[in-house]
Amino acid sequence: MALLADYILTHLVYLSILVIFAAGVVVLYGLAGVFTLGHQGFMAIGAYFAAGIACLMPAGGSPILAAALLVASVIAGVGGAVAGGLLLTGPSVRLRGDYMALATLAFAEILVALIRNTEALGGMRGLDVASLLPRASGSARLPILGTYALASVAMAAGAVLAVQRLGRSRLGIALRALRDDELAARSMGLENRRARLISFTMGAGLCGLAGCLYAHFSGHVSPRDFGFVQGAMVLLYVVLGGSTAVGTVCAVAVVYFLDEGLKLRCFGLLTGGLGDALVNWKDAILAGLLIALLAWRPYGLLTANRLRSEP
Amino acid sequence: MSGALEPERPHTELSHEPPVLAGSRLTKFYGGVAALERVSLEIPPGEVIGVVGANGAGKSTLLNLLTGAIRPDDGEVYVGGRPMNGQSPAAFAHAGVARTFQKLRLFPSLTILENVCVAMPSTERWSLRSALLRGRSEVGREEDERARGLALLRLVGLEDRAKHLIGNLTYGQRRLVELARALAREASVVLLDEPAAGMNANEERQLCDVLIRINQARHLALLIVEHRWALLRRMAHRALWLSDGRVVQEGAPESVFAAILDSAGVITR
Amino acid sequence: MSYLLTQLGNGLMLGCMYGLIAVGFSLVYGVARLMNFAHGEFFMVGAYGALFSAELPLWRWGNGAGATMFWTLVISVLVSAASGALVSVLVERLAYRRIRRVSRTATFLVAVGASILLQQIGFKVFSASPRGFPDVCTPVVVAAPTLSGWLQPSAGLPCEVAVTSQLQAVALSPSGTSAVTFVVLAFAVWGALFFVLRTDTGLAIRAVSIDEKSARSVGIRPQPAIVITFAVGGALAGIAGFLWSLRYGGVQPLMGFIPGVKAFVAAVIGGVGSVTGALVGGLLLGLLETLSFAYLPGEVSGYRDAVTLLLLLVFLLIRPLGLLGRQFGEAA
Amino acid sequence: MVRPRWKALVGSLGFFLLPLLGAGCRQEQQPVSRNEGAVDPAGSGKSVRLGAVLSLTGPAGTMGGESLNGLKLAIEDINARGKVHLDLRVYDDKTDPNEAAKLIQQVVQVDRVQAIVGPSTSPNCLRTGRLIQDLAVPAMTPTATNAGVTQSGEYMSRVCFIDPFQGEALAQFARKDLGFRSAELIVDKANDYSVGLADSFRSTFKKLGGEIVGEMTYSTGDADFAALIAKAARSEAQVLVIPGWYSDVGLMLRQAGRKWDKFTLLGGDAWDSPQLFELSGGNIHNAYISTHYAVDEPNPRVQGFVNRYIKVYKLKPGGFAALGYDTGLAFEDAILRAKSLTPAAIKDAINSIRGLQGVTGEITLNSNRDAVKPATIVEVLPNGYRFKTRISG
Repeated sequence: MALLADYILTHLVYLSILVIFAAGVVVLYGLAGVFTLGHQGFMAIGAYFAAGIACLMPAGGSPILAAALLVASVIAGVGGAVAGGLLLTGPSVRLRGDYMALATLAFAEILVALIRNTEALGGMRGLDVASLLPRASGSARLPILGTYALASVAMAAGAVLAVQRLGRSRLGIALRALRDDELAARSMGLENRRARLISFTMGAGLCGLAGCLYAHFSGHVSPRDFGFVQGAMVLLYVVLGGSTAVGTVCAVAVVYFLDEGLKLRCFGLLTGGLGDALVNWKDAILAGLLIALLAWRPYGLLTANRLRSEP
Repeated sequence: MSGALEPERPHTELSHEPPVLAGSRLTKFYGGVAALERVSLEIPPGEVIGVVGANGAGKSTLLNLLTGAIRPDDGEVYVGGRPMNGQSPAAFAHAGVARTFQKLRLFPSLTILENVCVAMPSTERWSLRSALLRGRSEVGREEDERARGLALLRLVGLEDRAKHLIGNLTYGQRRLVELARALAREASVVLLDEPAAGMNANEERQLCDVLIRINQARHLALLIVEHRWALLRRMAHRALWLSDGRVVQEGAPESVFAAILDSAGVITR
Repeated sequence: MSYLLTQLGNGLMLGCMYGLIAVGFSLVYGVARLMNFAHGEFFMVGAYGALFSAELPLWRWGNGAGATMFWTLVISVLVSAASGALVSVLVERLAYRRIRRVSRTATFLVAVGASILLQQIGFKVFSASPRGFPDVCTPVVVAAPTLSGWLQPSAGLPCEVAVTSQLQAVALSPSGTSAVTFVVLAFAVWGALFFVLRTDTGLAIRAVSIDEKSARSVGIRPQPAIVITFAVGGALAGIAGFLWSLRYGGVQPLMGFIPGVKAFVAAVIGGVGSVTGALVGGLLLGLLETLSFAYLPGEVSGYRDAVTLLLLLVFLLIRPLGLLGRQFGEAA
Repeated sequence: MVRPRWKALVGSLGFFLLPLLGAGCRQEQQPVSRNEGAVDPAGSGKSVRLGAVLSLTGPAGTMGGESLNGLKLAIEDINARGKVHLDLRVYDDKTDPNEAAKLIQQVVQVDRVQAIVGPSTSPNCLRTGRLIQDLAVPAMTPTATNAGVTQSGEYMSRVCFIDPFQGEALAQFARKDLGFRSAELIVDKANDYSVGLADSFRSTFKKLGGEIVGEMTYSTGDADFAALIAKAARSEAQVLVIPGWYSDVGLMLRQAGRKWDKFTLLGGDAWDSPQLFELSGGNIHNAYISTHYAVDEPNPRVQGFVNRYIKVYKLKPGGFAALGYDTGLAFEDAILRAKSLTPAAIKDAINSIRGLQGVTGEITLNSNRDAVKPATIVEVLPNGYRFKTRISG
């Protein structure tokens, strides 16, 4: 049974990192109303800052130094991502809808292309992240993995709660008003410059945090992890989740369940030919299913179609 | 309220402070076509002024200019006597101008109560800390806003639907929500763009009652762009006839209406 | 001197291919306000269509090698255009039609989903391993006295001048494929321009893209126009797929993604919605990439992808309409 | 309708736990638990569950595919001999390092294998090295030659030689046998294998008095090499060294046409695939590569393997097929000597493989768990390979 617990805990950590990343996108897309395709760029900044600071660790460094570096790497990662986010507030005022999507996409792809071509950052092959956290190996694997899982789930829950509270707060309501109809909201006295600044900071910061956790836990970062499709998938979770934090968590769970289910041959129920076919056609089936889900509920699985809320 | 819509003009004497909202020689071109040409008007506090005219006469353009939605090509807009030279709609709102829209523009993702409360003037600046931590003062302010919001909804008779989303309301009810949102601004003047459009008879009477009560209770000035003269006859102190972007006639509603009928060759007496 | 000419030739050809794909993007965005991310896969489907038609030994009409090559090429172009158009229309019908009017973000995500779905189907149907494109055109040497005199091939670099009578195009390349590619490209580009700018259907498509409501009011039914646009866009992408695999030789299910993104950048730079803009954007991109590789030192040339995207960002910020684009009304 | 709030969250919690619990019920169906050896039904041999995580699709598709064919052939022979029974599960990581990491975790923790074959490519091995070490399950890669692969820990081993040795052999061959003084390097900067091999060739070639006149880079999966070909055509080097994968090199050679006729071409073992000929359209002349064995070697063991492979798969086996076969032999040898069938015991047995006679020569694992073997240089013909020489370590 121990092996299975190991499998579950590892996936729990990756799931929590995905939820934190999605929470960031909920703030950017759900609250600030930015049609973002570049949020994977913020995660990349977080991950590479964390990796960069982690490798300052001397070989035999003491655990206190490791803890200090860990905190420094998270602060640097989140700070870098927030700086990236603020960079985008400028164009976000002038560009609308599709063009803002293109600008964010270009931002993320430029970032990844630069990483791909600088040898110092490991180029396309990526960087190994020096392990500041004790490595989960040998006999102590399960307890260490357990603490990581607990910590990451706690952080994910904290992120979701924070975004939920932001959404409920007066700032959140103002943001959503500005997103629904900017002229009407501004005619009611809502100033969008400051609101945009705050929401970009929080959104990009959460994506950067997800990047830091990913770097430290997986031990390796490469441009391949922050590609365009990963970003689009997270935006899909947010759209299916009706642009709310809680809804997005449901969407992440549903899609993850489908993905794992198909990969594990429907949890061992379909061994043999059908099981193999399922595994082979996993991605095709998943893509087809997601298109169907979107066509059926374009504003989120749980919101009726007539309650149109679209940036 | 008695059944028939008989003329019953509110008797507020017109004080001599600076006009709550004024426009002098307002001009706006759309690709060579003069949507509005040298239109001037002043709205003293507490006065109800009706603007009438054919579609495309520039009524909505005038309203957009007076609320900062669009910038004039020439002329100046003054709010409470201060020039607003091209400021943002939010600045107009803070200076005391509220409005509704010809095409309904409510916030679909917010509940009805949130739609109203979002417009309430708030002095303190937003910060992430206050949004997330929400100390006692923050919660207190929210309670107070909610109470005021519910009061406004009670005023328009929609208090029981506070938690609902826009999708569940009839067109007339949505119009009333938009009015409540404008009133939530606690502005000195409210500009209404065809508020009664799409309303049935009793909804329209309800709207009239609300407007009259607000005008008298809060000494609130109103500018109403409307085709239904009956409503203006009941409420407006003055009327303005716009045609092809120019002011044709201004004065008591009855005289303006009579002039319109004369020009259209209709024998009135 | 001939090194510059060769690289210019390379850049021109790459640019034309990006341009052909970009035309499809621009037309579809113009008419349906839809960022069709699955467009790269129509390019891939066209390549496979051409691959199967080129491998068929049936086209042995006529006797000489020239005749065989000619017929194989013609059939391949037709098959690649048809397969690209067919898949494009299918995707519009199944994935986009209903969702398009409902939500912009969902439409975009459906496009990404369709792209992944087509790639996966490609993996299963066409087998995952890359396949070599048969060398269809044996080197064709047609020299016109006037031009060859002017172009003295420099010492050591064997070069061949292929000149066709109708089109005075100079393609300096050792093998015939470049010459043939250039000719087919020229016809495809000319065909695209002619269709959109000169024919009535082209006029209807442009009308719908400028303002669907007014187009509808003068009796143009937007839905057929949109279907035709998808078909034409898909056909052009299919032809580009065929030419790409003819020139670069490899055909594999993921080949459509990178050229698709590059063509997307070209469409935006050129000005989304305008055919000439897409072509100009494509040429600009192709030349920029090739020349930056040719003249920048080894390590720096790796940054050309970043440079291309920087160009896109600059255009978006300063001139979102692109070089030749124009303002778009609200979504239909 | 009030906005959905808590009923959604409760619903999702159900979904949340299902994928993870579900994996549990799969666990119960596995009768055989990991550590005690089960008696093989056919005879007295020990039965071991083997997980193969190879690149069957993507740019390194034939590298994984061919080595899998060789491995299956070896397992048939081994199971027929009856001393050991190998039960193989195969997974395709699509030449993507992240997919390889996920599959290794799944194959160890869900399929409960006792040893892993793979990953196929150097980038995938480097990405999963630490994970394999943490999971404590022995992994033997048939084809990854980058030097850093086995440095991740004692659980990672291989049956092929390593790039530093292969680069040295190529440099010696170019400098001494062919007598070249100047070379141009064309490196795939997105691939550790290519960068590693180029580094060792560069250092050895310079040590032997040769000169690197220029270097150019491309990325795995590029299709348009026109600009690169024209730029290389201007180089005064005598030999072009292209340590890339067959999928890119094939397109490069096809597009080069006759522009590169004046050069001799040198490549590494990643050229060695039937796809190279299809992709390049036979447009290869005057090219040599270092690889693991030569198809036309007179040695009876080699010819026996080649004939059986052609009979079963109707294709001439390349270097990767031979390595796949030898990986099978290596596992058989290790399992027979292993004290028990626990992953740790199998790991120790693998690390002490000495003098195993395989198709690609005698396999001895050194302290780094790399195979110390000679490199075979073969000449690349438009449709096959011909033995040229052998350079030992």
